[in-house]
Order: sequence, then C-alpha cells, then structure tokens
Amino acid sequence: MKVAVITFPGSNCDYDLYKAAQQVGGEASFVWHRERGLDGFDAVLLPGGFSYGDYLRPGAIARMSPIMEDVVAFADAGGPVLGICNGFQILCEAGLLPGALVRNDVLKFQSHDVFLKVERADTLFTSAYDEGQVVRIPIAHGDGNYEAERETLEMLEEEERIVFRYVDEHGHAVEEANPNGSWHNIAGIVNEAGNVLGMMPHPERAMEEILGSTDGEGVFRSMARSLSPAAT
Amino acid sequence: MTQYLIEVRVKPRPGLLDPQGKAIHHALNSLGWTGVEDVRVGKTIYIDIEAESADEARTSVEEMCRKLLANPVTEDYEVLVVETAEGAAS
Amino acid sequence: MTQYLIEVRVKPRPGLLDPQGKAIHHALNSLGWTGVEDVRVGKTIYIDIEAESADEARTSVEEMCRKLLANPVTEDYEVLVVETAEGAAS
Amino acid sequence: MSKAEGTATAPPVAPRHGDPEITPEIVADHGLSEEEYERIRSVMGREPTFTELGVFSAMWSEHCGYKNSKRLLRLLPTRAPWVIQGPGENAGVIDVGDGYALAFKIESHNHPSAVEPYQGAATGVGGILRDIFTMGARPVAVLDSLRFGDLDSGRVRYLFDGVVKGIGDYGNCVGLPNIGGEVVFDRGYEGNPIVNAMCLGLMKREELITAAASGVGNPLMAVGARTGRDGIHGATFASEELSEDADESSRPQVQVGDPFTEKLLLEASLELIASGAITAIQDMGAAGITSSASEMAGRGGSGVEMEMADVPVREEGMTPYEILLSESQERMLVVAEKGREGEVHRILEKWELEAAVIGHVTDDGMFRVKENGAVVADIPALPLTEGCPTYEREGIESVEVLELRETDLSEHLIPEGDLTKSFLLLLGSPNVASKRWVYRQYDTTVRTNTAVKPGGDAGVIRIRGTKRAVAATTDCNGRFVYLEPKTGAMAAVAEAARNLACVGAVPTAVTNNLNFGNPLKPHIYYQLREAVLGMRDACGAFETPVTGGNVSLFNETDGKAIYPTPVIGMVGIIDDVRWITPHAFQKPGDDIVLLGRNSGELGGAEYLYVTAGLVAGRPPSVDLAAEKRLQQAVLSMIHRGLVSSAHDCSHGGLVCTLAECALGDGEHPLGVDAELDEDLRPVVSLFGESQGRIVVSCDPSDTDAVLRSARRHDVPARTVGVVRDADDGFTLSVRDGSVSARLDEMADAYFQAIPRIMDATPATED
Ligand SMILES: Nc1ncnc2c1ncn2[C@@H]1O[C@H](COP(=O)(O)OP(=O)(O)O)[C@@H](O)[C@H]1O
Ligand SMILES: [Mg+2]
Repeated sequence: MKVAVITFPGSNCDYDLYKAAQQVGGEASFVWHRERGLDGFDAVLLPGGFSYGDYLRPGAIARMSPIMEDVVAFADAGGPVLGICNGFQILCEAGLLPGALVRNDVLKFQSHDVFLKVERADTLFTSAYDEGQVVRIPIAHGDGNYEAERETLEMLEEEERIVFRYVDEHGHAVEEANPNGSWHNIAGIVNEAGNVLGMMPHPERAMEEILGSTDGEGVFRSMARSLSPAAT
Repeated sequence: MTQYLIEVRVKPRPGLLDPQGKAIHHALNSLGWTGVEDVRVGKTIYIDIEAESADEARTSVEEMCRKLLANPVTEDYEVLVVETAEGAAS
Repeated sequence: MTQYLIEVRVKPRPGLLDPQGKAIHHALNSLGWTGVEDVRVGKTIYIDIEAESADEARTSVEEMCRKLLANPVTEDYEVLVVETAEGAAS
Repeated sequence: MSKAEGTATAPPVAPRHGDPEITPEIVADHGLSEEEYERIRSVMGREPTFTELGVFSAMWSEHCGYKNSKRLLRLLPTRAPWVIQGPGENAGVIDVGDGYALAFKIESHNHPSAVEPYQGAATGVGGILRDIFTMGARPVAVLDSLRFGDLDSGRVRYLFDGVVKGIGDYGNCVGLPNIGGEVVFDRGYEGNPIVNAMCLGLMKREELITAAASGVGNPLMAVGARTGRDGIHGATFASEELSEDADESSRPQVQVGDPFTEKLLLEASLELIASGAITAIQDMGAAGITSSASEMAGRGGSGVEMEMADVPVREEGMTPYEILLSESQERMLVVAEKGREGEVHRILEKWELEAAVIGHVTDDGMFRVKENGAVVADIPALPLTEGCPTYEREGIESVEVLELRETDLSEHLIPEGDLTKSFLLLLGSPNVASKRWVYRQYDTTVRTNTAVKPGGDAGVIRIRGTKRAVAATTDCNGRFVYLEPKTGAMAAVAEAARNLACVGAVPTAVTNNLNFGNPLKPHIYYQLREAVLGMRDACGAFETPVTGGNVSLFNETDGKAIYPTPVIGMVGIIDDVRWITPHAFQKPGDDIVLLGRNSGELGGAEYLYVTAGLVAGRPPSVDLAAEKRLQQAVLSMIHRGLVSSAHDCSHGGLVCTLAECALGDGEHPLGVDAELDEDLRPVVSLFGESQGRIVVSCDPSDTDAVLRSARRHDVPARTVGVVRDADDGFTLSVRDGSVSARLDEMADAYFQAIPRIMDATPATED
C-alpha cells in the first residue's frame, strides 16, 4: 500500500500517521501542500494538527491549498482518503464530507482516551474490526463538535454513514460519553461512496502497548488489507 | 484606486448551536445579570482593500466570503462597506 | 421592561499582533486578492436583554464588558444599542 | 576574546535626531544605578547615546545580566561526564546514550502572566521551545509548573483559567505533548502567579549547534515574525520621543503569541541547521535583537554590525531604540554561511516565513548599529554581555519567618472532628486533588512517544528506535522553602529525584527556576542564598548537575513577596522501557510496602493549611544520604521487576499517597486495607509530610525480596497492608485512630474538587 501523507503548514500529526502506515507494512511518503499530483498512491491521509493555526476556522485555509484539488479528484475517482482530527475538519471544509466541526460544547480542549463503537465494519477503513466492537482511542481537539443541517444528520443515520460513535465502556452512546457535544455522539463518518472517512479520534496514537492501547491499528490494517492484500 | 474598509460580520446560523454564546449567557446569568435573554457570538473581519469603487470592493469581499471567510453550513454573513480613505461611505 | 438587542464589538487593540488576521491576510493574498492591504479579526457579541431603558441596558452591558466580555489588556470594545422590541433605537 | 577586550572604548557616535538628552532621570528610568552608569561610561570611554543606553539597560537588567544571582549561581555543581552543555547556552544538554542527546531548560513568565494570563503563559511556552530547537534539538515534551493564590478569589480563577488555556493552546498547536508539571494554590501567590514552563528536546549528538557568531562577513538574518512595538522597556516620558507617532496604545504592554508561526519556525530552524547553511541561530527572546546579537557576538568573541532600516517591522516609524529592544515573539536571529543565503531563503520560503539580512559578523568585537548608514550605537560586545556588575547582597532571615518556624503545633495534633473528615477534606483540597482539569486541556499523546502521561510521579517519553526513555518532573514546595530555605530547596531536589526513581528513571540532571521576591531586601536575599546552597548540596549528593535554568526576581505585590520558590526541573534516564513503573496499585492481593520512615513532622503540611489556614512549623528535614539510598533501593526493585507500583509520598501525607495509589486515574480504583503502627499522634502519622518515603506494591510472592532489598540498601521498610477490590473500601488505621472511606466518595473529592470550583463559578477579571 502506497500512501501519501499530506503536510500542511501547521500539521503536527503527519509523522505519527507516516509511522502508523509503515507499521502495517505500508509505504508512506510526505506530500507538501504546495506540491501537485497524487498519481501512484493507493490512499491519501490528511493528518491532525493545526493547519494555519486553525485561524478563521479549522481547515478553512488549508482546504485552499493547491494539493487539495488533487485530493478532491483522487476522492472523486474513488481513491481512499482518511482524514483524522484536523484532517476531518479539512475534509468537511473541502466538501468531501458533509457538515462541519464546531467548537466543543464544553469550550475546552479535550485530551483523553475515549471509547468508540465501530458502527460499520464493512468499510475499507474498518474491516479489521467487528461490527459493534468497542475500542479505546485518544482524542485531542478543541473543535470536534459535529454539526450539520437536520436533513444531513438524518441522512447520515439513514444511510448508516456514521462509522464511529463516542460510547461508554459498555458501548452505550450516552451523553456522558460524548466529549464535545457532537450530534448523536458522532466521532467519524464516511462519504456516500464509502471511500472518504473523517474521524476526530486519533487511531495512529493507539498502535503500541507502550502508548496505552493498540486499538487504533485496525484502521490501518483494514486499509492495508484492502489496498495491498500482500501487505498483511 | 481608493482604499476601502470593509466589515464582514459572520454569525452562527440561527438554529445551530453556538457553544460560546451559550457559555457566556450562562456566565452572565450566574453573575447576576438575570435580564439577559439570549447571547450569540459572531466574528467580525475588518478588511482594508484597494478597489476602483465601493461596489467593486464589496463584490470581491463577497466572493472572499463565499470562498473562504464564512462556512455556509454553520454561518451567515453580511458585508458592509464602512468607509473609504476619504471618509464614511455606504 | 423592554427588550433590547445590544451589540458588543470587541477588537484587538491597535499595535497588538493579530495572528488570525495575519493568516487570513496571507491566505487572501495567495488566493490572488492582491488588493487586500490589511485584515483584523474581532468578535461581536449580540445580547438580548430586558431593561427599563436603553441607557440602563447599555450601562449593564458595559459592566459585563469590564467583568467578562472583553479583555481590557488586549482588546478594545464598543457597545451599541441596536434595536428594541419596538424597533430600531439609538 | 582578547581581540574583543582589545577594543576598550567606543568610537564617537553623533546623537541621533529626536533622541532625548541623557539625564540622571533617564538613567534611573532605565533601571541603572549611578555606579552602573559610571561603569558604562568607562566601558565606552564616553557618554553613551540614548540608543546605547537602552541597549545597556536591557543587557544589564536582572533578566539578562543576573546582577543579583550570578555569584550565587556559580556555587552550583554543573559538571558530570554526561553533561554535554552546561549553563551559558540557550539550554543545557546531556548525553542519554545510543547516540542521543537531550536538551532541556525551564523558563519563567510570571509577570506577563499576571498582566495577561492567556498571552503571558502562551508566550512563555513559545520562548522555552525556541531555546530548545535553537540547540538543534527537536522539542519532544513540555512541562508546566504553576502557582496561584487560593481559588476562592475570582481574579485567581481568572488567572488560573487563562494560564492553563494559554499553555494548552500554544503547546497543542505546535504539537507537543505535555507530560507533567505542578499546580499549587496558596495565598502566598495571590496577585503574583508563578508560571514556569520546561521543554525537553532530543537530537543526535552531532546535531548540537551553539549560538556563537563566527565567520567574519557572514550575514546576520532576522527570521520569522516582524518586529513590532511589543514589550519595549525604557522610560515612559522618553517614549514620547521614541516614535514619530506618540500613540500610546500602539505600544502594547503584552505580547501576543502566534503558535502557528512558531511551528513553522521550529521546522524551518531544524531544516536550516541540518542544511549546514547556517553557523549559528538564536531566539530573539528577552531584550530581542539586542541580547541575541550581542550574546552571539560575545560568545563568538567577534563583533556584529546591523542596519535597522533592513529589519522587517510591523509598524511605521520605529526607531533603532524600539527595534533593538522590541520583544515581539516568534523571531530568530540566524548567522548564515556567506554565499549560502540563497539556500537559507529557499528553506524559509518553503515554510512561508519572512527573512531579511540585517547585518553581518565583524572581527572588531563591536556591537554596531546603523540607521540608514549612520551609526547610532557602537559598543564593545564583550563588556556589554559579560561586564554587567554583579552583586553580593546582605542576607538576614526575617524574624517573622523565624517565629513561624518555631510555632508550637501541638494543639493541631488533636484532630478537631474525626480523621476521615479531615482526610476527605484534604483529598479535596486543590493542592492534593487531581489536576486532571488542567492536563485534559493539554495534548499529551501527540508525537506518539508518551509512555507516562501527566498524573504519575514523572512524565516519560520513549526514544523511538531504542530501548530507552527519558523522564522529567518539576517540583518545589514553596512553604517548606519559606519556612527554612535551605532545607526546603533540598527537599525540592530530593522530591524531584524521588519522583524520577518511582517511574524507574535514574535522576540525571537539573534545570531550575529561581522565583523570588526583591533581592535588595536582606530577608529575600537570605532566602535566595540559602536556597541556592540547599540546591548545591542536594544536586551534589544526587549527582544531578545543574545545566541551566532561569532567575525571576522581584515577584512582589504591594511589597509582599511570594514564597521563595526554586522550582526544580529534573530529567532522568530509563535504559529499558520495560522498567517504566506506574504510581497506582495494579491488582487486588498485592502487598503494600512503605519504604522510608515518618520522622513525625507536621511543619508546613497541607493539613495545617486546610484545617487551620496555617503555614508554620519546621519543615520536614532532609537526609540526603538516606534519600539517595531510598532511590537506589526502589530503582533496584524496579530493575529486578519486583514491584507493581511505586509512588512518592508528599502533599497530604501518607494517607493521601495511599489514596492516590488506590484511585489511580479513576478508571479502575482499588481498595486498601492498611495499618500503620507508628509511635506518633494520628494526625502526624496520617498527614505529616516527612520526606524520603515511597509506597510500593508487589505480588505477595515478591514481598520478602522487596524487604530484603530494602534492608540491603539500609532503607527502613515494612509491609503496611494489602490492595483490595474497590468494593472493600479504603481503610488505614494508625495508633489511636483510623481513616476509612468508600472509593466513590474519595474519587468525588479527589477528581471533582477543581472542576467543581472552576465550572461552577465564572472566572472574572476583577
Ligand atoms: N538558576 C539558574 N541556574 C543555572 N543556570 C542558570 C540559572 N538561571 C539562568 N541560568 C543560565 O544562564 C543562561 C542565561 O539564562 P537566560 O537568560 O534565562 O537564558 P535565555 O536567554 O534563554 O532566557 C542560560 O544558559 C541559563 O541556563
Ligand atoms: Mg531565550
């Protein structure tokens, strides 16, 4: 699996993603936001961080970067695109995913482990999980509160495009388990075609025992599996 | 070319949540300002721009809003030409 | 009691660095809007408040600014009584 | 060097149009004494110009010149085989093995944070990061050591809230995990918060670069943010003439941080250093261009010449005085290799940063500044950076403190009400309570190297690709230092080392931040001297040399000084990540073993503050030799895999320590059934804060080995109880008394104390 990790000014999880891709046998390369062309890549990863300092709105300025035209084309052609945290915000700003991520309802940056329920194990990003599986993964964001028009939100439920939800230990999507006020505890969604996933939590930070959890590895193993059966 | 000062007022769309406004409202009430009925927080972007005319200035700022300054999903915006180098304008 | 809509316009103090304005300015320029000379970002707080008079409303909002809404060290603010339930006012 | 000193005096410089006459008032307004002004005149061999006066006042200020602390700092041990860079550079550097070096340093932003907590704290983090990456190291973690007044004041909550947000927003944006720190609340810090930030950076040994200007003709480049009128010192009335527009509001009292630009600077700087296209790089921190350029020249024994008209500025009509003294953030001074400016520009342009050549390195040892070609300052660099007069002041202990220390505490030994009440009260005291409310606002996992997050005894960062990890902690109990400066300072160093040992790290080196009041007052200078002596002894005993730090004096409001607070930032090395040990109990059935002895001390204890609002008594004594044995004992137990957990005993005494072991991070609390048979009053047994104690837990099959190991290290040790299920509750009985509580009520007191205060009542500015 050859993956491109797009680096924007202010990205700070690009290296973590790069390592995560390598850990599952992927071949990762950094692509600077001013470069053009994504030919030859099997997947594109948009890292977390604070592109352009999150000034104006998280992801708003980054989505104007030259490389984003290629990312949109790549996605439209069915190429897998994974956006994590700031990457998710950029995907929404770029219109590759519906809705927007606004300020956490608690108005504070939220940095701690959360439990996620894998609602869909049939996407190319989650095939390594079991449907309904509860995983433990860190979050670290100030603007992770998923927002959209009613119709959009209902459509997401209707079309089962909510891939990850914040839940408690036992897998219940209770309010206490919602760290940012996201509608219906949304932590991650896919586009209609299922090839673009955006999520606020950081699976790339849950890849080794020494870091407290290996539950995030599934996301990358799923991709590796479907993109290069040889890899795993 | 004249310089114009344009004001872009970006507001959270009615109906959508405004965590900041909510928090301030709560804080004001608990500080004893019970008369406060509602609080909303928006941002205002002040732009100094060179243009041939106020209209030209307005038009390009409106395009900036569509392209970058406001997020149609969550925000409404309003563009005001406040003043020119020569002084107040429309 | 009448309801007033008060607008509090909070701006970064002149001379202070405005990183957000700087970033937006940079972005607009690189998107081709070369006419843009400067960008500053402030916030506007819209408050619905019950009061006996416009003055009373203004006075209490001014106190809110000192206590909570604005940071005296880094921000300047301005309080405007925009309208009453009955319509536009001073 | 010799060359620099060779130029004893300065060539004449015509006074600049618009600059004020130099009068005794102006000199005084620049914080210079008559003697110091005389020294300047003899250095210059003439009257300085107004610009030159500004430059001297900055370089000879307390902050840059260490007037009142240098002589004391010389007493500190700074050498060891593993020390690569001691005091004198932007940061200290030690060898951590496998070809890696660790750069680390602590810095204070107390005053700016008191004026504007959010920006003050944020820019404090920014400054310390630059000190690390200008050494060639990539910052890998930050810690923050904070002190405020009591939280019942709205202003204090405002400061606390703003400082935490500022530290969080800055570090989170740059992308650095926060791995620890401290937060203390005590009326002793009311109105005068302490905000110290520490940063750790890793590099390959060969990547080390120091900030010495070398290579005659090499261009000097200003990189990063533009220069504005931020934080310019200098006399206010003189300021009128400072700039063409006399608009006061355009001379802000605070600096605004831009973490986004900092992140770009960080990446660009590391790329520049790797490219070899530069010979030196330094942060334009305190006293901006003045200190960075003159320090570079001083260190290099060379000289610099700069053209102010070439400095990218944020505002119109800035004078050389303003440009030289501006403290605008996120700026660097770089010495490029002559002929490779192009490369430098390419790298900076990639990172969308501005850069301008503003001068060049000379060989005449002068610090020369021009404005449109006309010389406005021409100063011998070495005397400017090294010639600042230093003082040894008179130090006498204050009678007040002496009396406090001798206070008879016996009446407090009898618990009013029952012990369990006091216990829960203490657990819920913001000083003991969990600081989760704080560090949940900090990213702790970015960069995927954090092995131990905030909440443990020390933070741990693993070194990718090796078996090693580095641990770091900051510690200081200002009450102890206040009551007995030397003992208190030793206690701070001892606690730091103990914390490191508990996570499995060998204490290795120290950075420190001396936060004190006005040293011109004899009782303050006494505190300063005694504290440094205590640090000297303890750092000597633990073989943890001091490689750097920072001094923050004059921390006073209305003539009232803060507690003397020498914050110790200590780093340790873990050779094998498998040794990393948690502080919380791990499984029911484990034995609980107490290492060390309670010497029956209640002085300075949190118990007294919480129950009687009292800061008094003799602080716990420190037996350095015993401490060292204790740390070695716990380390060898850890290395042999004997213990499941280890936790240092401090704030709140043994009972609070056991409670923390039982509660852990709140997710899987465990019960405790323990008994302590000490010949002491219950209050002292439970809440006394005697030093040199560590609580470990181990599988019963290892208990004997643990006790034997302790004995071999000549460390008192005994089994005091067992770990139970949460449902079995928490019990600790001592002679003539006992504490017993349910885990949920303990958890509520411990985890909710700070949120309850902060989330309930809005923090207002006044
Ligand atoms: N308390 C201290 N103990 C030892 N060294 C110190 C202390 N305070 C400052 N130093 C050293 O003096 C030098 C100058 O300090 P400082 O001015 O704080 O550095 P910077 O210019 O980066 O702020 C640094 O190398 C610093 O490590
Ligand atoms: Mg510095």
